Amino acid sequence: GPKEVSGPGADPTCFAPWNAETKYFQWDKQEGPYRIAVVNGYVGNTWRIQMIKTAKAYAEDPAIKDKIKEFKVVSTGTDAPAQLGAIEDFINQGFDAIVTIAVSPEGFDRVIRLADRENVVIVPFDNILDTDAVMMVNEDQLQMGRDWGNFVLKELAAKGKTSGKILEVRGLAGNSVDRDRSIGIHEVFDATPGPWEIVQVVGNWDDGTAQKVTADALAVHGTFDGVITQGGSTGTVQALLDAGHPMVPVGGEAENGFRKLVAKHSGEGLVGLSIGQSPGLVAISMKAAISALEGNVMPQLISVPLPSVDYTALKDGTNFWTDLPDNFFTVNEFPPCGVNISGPAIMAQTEENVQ
Amino acid sequence: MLDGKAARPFAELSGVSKYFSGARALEGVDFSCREGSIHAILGENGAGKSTLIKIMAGVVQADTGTLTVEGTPHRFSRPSEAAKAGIVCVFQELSLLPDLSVADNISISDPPRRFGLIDRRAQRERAEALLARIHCEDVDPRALIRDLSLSRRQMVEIAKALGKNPKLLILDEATSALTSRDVETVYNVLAELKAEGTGMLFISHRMHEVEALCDTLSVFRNGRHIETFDKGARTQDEIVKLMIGRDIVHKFPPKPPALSRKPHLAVTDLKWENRLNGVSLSVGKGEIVGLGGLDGQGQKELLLALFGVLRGVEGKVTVGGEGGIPSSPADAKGGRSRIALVPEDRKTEGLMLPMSIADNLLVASFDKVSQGPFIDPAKSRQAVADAIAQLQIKLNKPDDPVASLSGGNQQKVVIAKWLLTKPEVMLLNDPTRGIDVGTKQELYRLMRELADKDTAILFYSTDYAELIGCCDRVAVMYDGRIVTEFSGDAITEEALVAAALNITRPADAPAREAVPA
Amino acid sequence: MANDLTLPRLKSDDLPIVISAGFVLVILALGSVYTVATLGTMPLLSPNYLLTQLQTGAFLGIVAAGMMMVILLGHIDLSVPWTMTAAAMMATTVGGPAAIPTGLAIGLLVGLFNGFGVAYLRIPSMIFTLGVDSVMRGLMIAHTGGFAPQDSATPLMRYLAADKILGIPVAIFVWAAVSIVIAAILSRTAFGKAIYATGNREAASYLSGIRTRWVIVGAFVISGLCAALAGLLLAGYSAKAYQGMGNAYLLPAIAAVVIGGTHILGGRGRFIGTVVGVILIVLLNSVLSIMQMPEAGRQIIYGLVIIIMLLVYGRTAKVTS
Amino acid sequence: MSAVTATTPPRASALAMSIRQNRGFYGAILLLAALYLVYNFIHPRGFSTNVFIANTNESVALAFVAMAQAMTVIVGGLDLSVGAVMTLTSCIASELVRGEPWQIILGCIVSVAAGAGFGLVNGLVIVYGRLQPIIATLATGAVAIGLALLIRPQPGGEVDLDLNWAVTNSIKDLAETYHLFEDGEAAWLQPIAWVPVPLLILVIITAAVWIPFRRTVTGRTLYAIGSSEGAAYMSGLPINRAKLWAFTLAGFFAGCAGLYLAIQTGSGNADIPQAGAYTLNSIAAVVLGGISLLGGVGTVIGALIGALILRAISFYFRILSIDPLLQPLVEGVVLLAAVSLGAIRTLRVKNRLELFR
Ligand SMILES: Nc1ncnc2c1ncn2[C@@H]1O[C@H](COP(=O)(O)OP(=O)(O)OP(=O)(O)O)[C@@H](O)[C@H]1O
Ligand SMILES: Nc1ncnc2c1ncn2[C@@H]1O[C@H](COP(=O)(O)OP(=O)(O)OP(=O)(O)O)[C@@H](O)[C@H]1O
Ligand SMILES: O[C@@H]1[C@@H](O)[C@H](O)OC[C@H]1O
Ligand SMILES: [Mg+2]
Ligand SMILES: [Mg+2]
Repeated sequence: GPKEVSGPGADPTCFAPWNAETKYFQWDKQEGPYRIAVVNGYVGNTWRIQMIKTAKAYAEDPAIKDKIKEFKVVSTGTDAPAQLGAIEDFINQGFDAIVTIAVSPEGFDRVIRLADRENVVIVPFDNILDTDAVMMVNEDQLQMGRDWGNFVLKELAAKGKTSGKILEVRGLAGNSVDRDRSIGIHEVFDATPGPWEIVQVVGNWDDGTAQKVTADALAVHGTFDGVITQGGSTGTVQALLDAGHPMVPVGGEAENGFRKLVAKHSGEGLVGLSIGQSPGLVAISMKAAISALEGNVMPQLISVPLPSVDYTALKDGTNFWTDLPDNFFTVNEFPPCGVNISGPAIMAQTEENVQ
Repeated sequence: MLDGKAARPFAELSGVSKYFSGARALEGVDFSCREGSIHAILGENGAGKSTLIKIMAGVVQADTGTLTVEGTPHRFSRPSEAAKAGIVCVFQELSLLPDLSVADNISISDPPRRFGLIDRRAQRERAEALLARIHCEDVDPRALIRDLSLSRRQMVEIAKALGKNPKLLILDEATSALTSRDVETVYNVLAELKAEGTGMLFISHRMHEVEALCDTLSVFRNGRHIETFDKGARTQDEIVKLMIGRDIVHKFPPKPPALSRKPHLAVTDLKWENRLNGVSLSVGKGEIVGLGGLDGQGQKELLLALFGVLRGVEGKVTVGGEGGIPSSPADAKGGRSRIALVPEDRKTEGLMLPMSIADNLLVASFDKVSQGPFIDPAKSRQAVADAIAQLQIKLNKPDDPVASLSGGNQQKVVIAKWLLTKPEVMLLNDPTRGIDVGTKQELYRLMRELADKDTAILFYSTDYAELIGCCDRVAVMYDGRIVTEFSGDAITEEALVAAALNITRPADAPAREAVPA
Repeated sequence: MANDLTLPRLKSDDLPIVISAGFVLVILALGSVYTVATLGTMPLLSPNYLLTQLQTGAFLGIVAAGMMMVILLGHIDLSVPWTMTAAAMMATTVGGPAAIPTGLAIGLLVGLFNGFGVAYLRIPSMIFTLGVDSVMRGLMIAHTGGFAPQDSATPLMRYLAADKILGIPVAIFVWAAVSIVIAAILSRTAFGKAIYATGNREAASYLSGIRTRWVIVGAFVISGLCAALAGLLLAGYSAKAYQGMGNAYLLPAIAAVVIGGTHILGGRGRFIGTVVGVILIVLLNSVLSIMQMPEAGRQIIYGLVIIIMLLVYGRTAKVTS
Repeated sequence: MSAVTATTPPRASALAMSIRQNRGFYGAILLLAALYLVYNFIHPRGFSTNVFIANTNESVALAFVAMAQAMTVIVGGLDLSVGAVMTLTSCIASELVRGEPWQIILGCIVSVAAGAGFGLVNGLVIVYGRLQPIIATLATGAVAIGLALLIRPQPGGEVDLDLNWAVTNSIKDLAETYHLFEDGEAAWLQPIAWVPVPLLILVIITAAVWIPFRRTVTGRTLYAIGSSEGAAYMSGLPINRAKLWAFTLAGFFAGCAGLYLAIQTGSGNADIPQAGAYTLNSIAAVVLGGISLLGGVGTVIGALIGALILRAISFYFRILSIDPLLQPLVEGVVLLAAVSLGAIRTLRVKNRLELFR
């Protein structure tokens, strides 16, 4: 396993530590080129598809291509034993690093123990683990919630509103990402005099559900002063438009469709902040794994900055694309890390042609 | 030897009534039976016979009245309680479990056990012994019931009942599917049991079986016990009159004079698997041709092949000189050939039991009562009414589920369904099984009427009397072939039996070999 | 059993419909009591709210209509989720006037394939359609991954799903049209009768000269077409097609059919029951959502409601012979 | 041969008979053997204890859920709640299986008992409510998930880590963890020291529960009911008792799955999609294992084999280079092909009436 060492770590602009308390890991240097596997869980949504394509494209990136001897991607579905089994299988096969989106924040003790025994680097990202025993990569979900809350408060204050009713469209129940984002939102509103009433509905991070529950909420509650929605943002906004709801500030995720709608209607008052989880996290995780295998000092928890864009900064062809599908995720690249695979590039062509 | 007459009744019912949601099944029945005797229960369909024995066997409970067994009053709430008191029943509907082995089935309710777990070897040995007793050594105790023929299954059922050491054994139409050889065996076993002192209740619609076997006869009609008498005390005609409450003049409708007819249905060298080994046969318009022979000699397969059910049939089939082997029942029924089949098992193959009588009647001819894509309500009502009238089906409302009819009337629905398609060829697979004399006669009359209207009828029956009484010609099958044909007065029981056993007969009979094509 | 004999047959089939319709009123009443207490208004009884519910109910209603045909045969169609998704995704990929025909063609193909597997290969529908669902999912993942397909709904799809005529959502008219067609098929045509007959006993139907295999294929085709249509509408409503859009429709569709009185083993059921079942489920869900019932409570209530409804009228006959 | 004198046909050997009557089951064993052997051949570290342990670990929960499903399919039903009951018990276990050894043992017992209890409730609803199992369990499954979410709104829990390690490794590791048998070095233990504990658990539970149960009257009644419920009733078999047992045992097996899952992942997670996936996979496993969905045919062991086959199929993605975005398609096609294998016989049926059985 890795030794706990003191910082700073390698390439801090790319591998930024989460905060000041973050510890640092160092593995024994291993000879490249390496064998790397990505073990995904669920695969039935665009985000995951984009993530897989990004991973494949990045493995072909000249910056790391020579460092990789063998690269495999599997999706195990939403099944913890299958995912653990796949990780263990790759350990048994002698892979050097395993990048994974955990289907559950717990339960990896055994594979971590095995990986440490075999000196395999495991890098969870996106849905990460509730442990500090492995190196992980993520965006700060709590902060995401706070940013949305602050944005909506700021926009409402600008219109002279200091109290009112907010619609919160939540994600998949029982998920830590959903939980953290919601906590962040409530933290901000609780700290502001108000009074603010927050109506919660569950949109499951899916456009159809988000749209339906938003439509229902509008039918029952009439109007809201602001809306904050996790994934499924396009559906949420679509419901507002279909119901002829007055244009209000909206905090949402980074789907192209959401940005298209905000860009189109911001003049009428649909001012929006778009922050999203980037499928490009996979590339950063792969890069971190290689860096660890090369013996560099690495932060235990790597923070990828939130890719925020508000309505004032939306630019067609740069951070959203009118002529492209709604579903893909606009934020994909992360230049400080040399991850330059953009959303449209990855979704519009095969991985080999991205470079 | 027990002296049956002197012994006190083994079981006695007095004042028993049973209503099914208002409909009378039994009313004020006094009835008793003794050990060491075979007692027949006779009656039309729906007379209450099955209900009576179901009460004795603990399957249904009487509304009023008492049941006394060996002097003690009883009220059985399930079959196992009755079995404990010595009453065991072979029901009209088989109660075997198709996916379980013969041995499992025979010991199903009380298997031999070791350490609380079923002892499979003991169970197998037990099955072997019981099967040997009814001369069914050919049945492997490990075989699954679903792999056995209907008659073998019925024998297993009897073995199973014997295994319970009954003091009173009830057979409710338990011989209806047996081959004549097995019937013989069963008779012998019953006689042995009688000698050992077992009492038996025997329900059958086959008069000759009753005649041959029973000591005492009881007649039921409309849920009432009419009369009990010793064998020989009444003539057959008297018995029939008691059963149906009127005289029967002719059992079978008169046959028309024999004519030579042009073959309408012509079958040449029909082969299928190893069950049909080159059947050649013809049926003329207006002719009733019987299919005889021991059970399982390919008769059923022949009918199924002609109706398009079997795959990979070779040979030639023409109807009115045209067409080939039908590829499906839909094909057989439609187009030029217009074939109809009354299948073997009306409950699973003939009817959709929960559906209405009307829908069941129309199911083969919805196209005939439709206007464009839509069913014409007036036309279909008319068709249903005609069918009910023509066959005199006894029912409450045509919208009632067909399951609410008695067996005989259910069978009429199956036949009526096909008459609505105006068939030219009618295939009948043992259509009178489990049907009472009165209804049987109606069916015989109906067959003749159809023939008179130029329908070609091919009629398989396990009952020799029927073949003799109804058919213009009889073709006897043996091992997938037609070995002999008889016509006119040559159709006699002796001839049929001999041919069925494929015994070369003395030259006196005017039998002729089947004409090979 | 006793009911079958005393009450006329129609009545026993009507019972589920009457009771579930009654329960719909109970839900509306309870929901309104809640909203009066908390919001001081009764949005549940406003025409606007009810029309919104029926509009989204239309998608479920259409899926359930197709599902009912299959359930009447004693089969089931588990391929509905990804049939919906595939139809929607292929329609938006093609776009333009060909979008809707393309989507329906997908439904037709899936239906034919399901029917082939179930009727000709005689693989239990429970497992064959499950396999088809995962194949469709695989195809859509490959499709999205390889071709970057367009996902915006065409204006016609938008119109059918999201527009209104005289204040009434067009989707409701589409649902009504589908309902009339299916109800007519079931009660007025030989094909409909053949579905009931085959569902009751396939052997007897086959021996009555019904081409039962075609009947089965036909029912699966209708189910496939209905799922495809629902997928197209859902895409129109959301303005786009997306992965997994059909996942939320499978179990509610089955539940709606069964709550409406159709026997899960086939052979019995009336179409109007399915309509009432759909309304019940849609209202129940949205009342729970108004109450901001947490997911745990929703699941429990949802399950209990189905059980209670079935205990009231869905009980099978006692086995006696 | 004359038709009158019946001659006893030569009897088939016991094995031949068994094979003829259980084609699906033996076919499944062959398929599994082939799949697993080939996988090990091409695996860089195939035929090793490590690979074997990983593979069995991965299969236990699904195998138990498939066994649960088998119980209800044999009686001619279908249990759409097995995945949910597994989830519920894993959430319960994640709360209880920790602390002192006696607490851990009690926690295990309570978890499995909760599964069995839920199964019993299913049975009561189905038997006394006279509901169709498939639809009743669709509903109770929702209730189970709801309860799981109540117990564990967020994933988590602190299941004993030693137990996690001991139960997911070889017998030797188990002995070492708990300082048994000279820390696993005892000479007599060596021949079986390599055996994966998960496999041992499966074998022991199957042998201790299913094999004797099948030999009881109640156990046989399950088959009787699945074969023909009416005939079972007429034969005076304890139908209600048998159904209650079937669903209770289904709950028990689902409980075992949940408990193992909780120990294996050290936590509980009220994951709705996961519950659904397990239920659907359990049906596929049952079919692959030669159990007829019509009831009356097949064994719980077949279901276990079926589950292993399903798992073995997915092993291949880790050693073959298949485009990751094509993997779901390949998986779907293989599943469809596997369950369609039995159809070949259908095409050979010569009497079409046999198709309707
Ligand atoms: N389960 C039942 N439900 C309703 N009515 C019944 C039931 N069983 C019997 N009956 C009624 O009882 C009457 C007697 O039926 P039963 O079966 O005893 O006649 P049966 O003499 O055995 O006739 P068959 O010769 O056809 O077997 C029938 O006419 C029927 O109306
Ligand atoms: N669901 C039902 N509704 C009304 N009556 C019924 C029902 N089920 C059975 N019966 C009655 O039970 C009687 C006997 O039914 P059963 O099933 O024994 O007939 P069967 O055995 O086919 O007749 P048969 O002995 O003539 O062959 C029928 O006459 C019928 O009236
Ligand atoms: O992080 C989430 C990712 O895991 C999911 O698949 O898609 C939506 C994202 O917000
Ligand atoms: Mg009777
Ligand atoms: Mg009867």
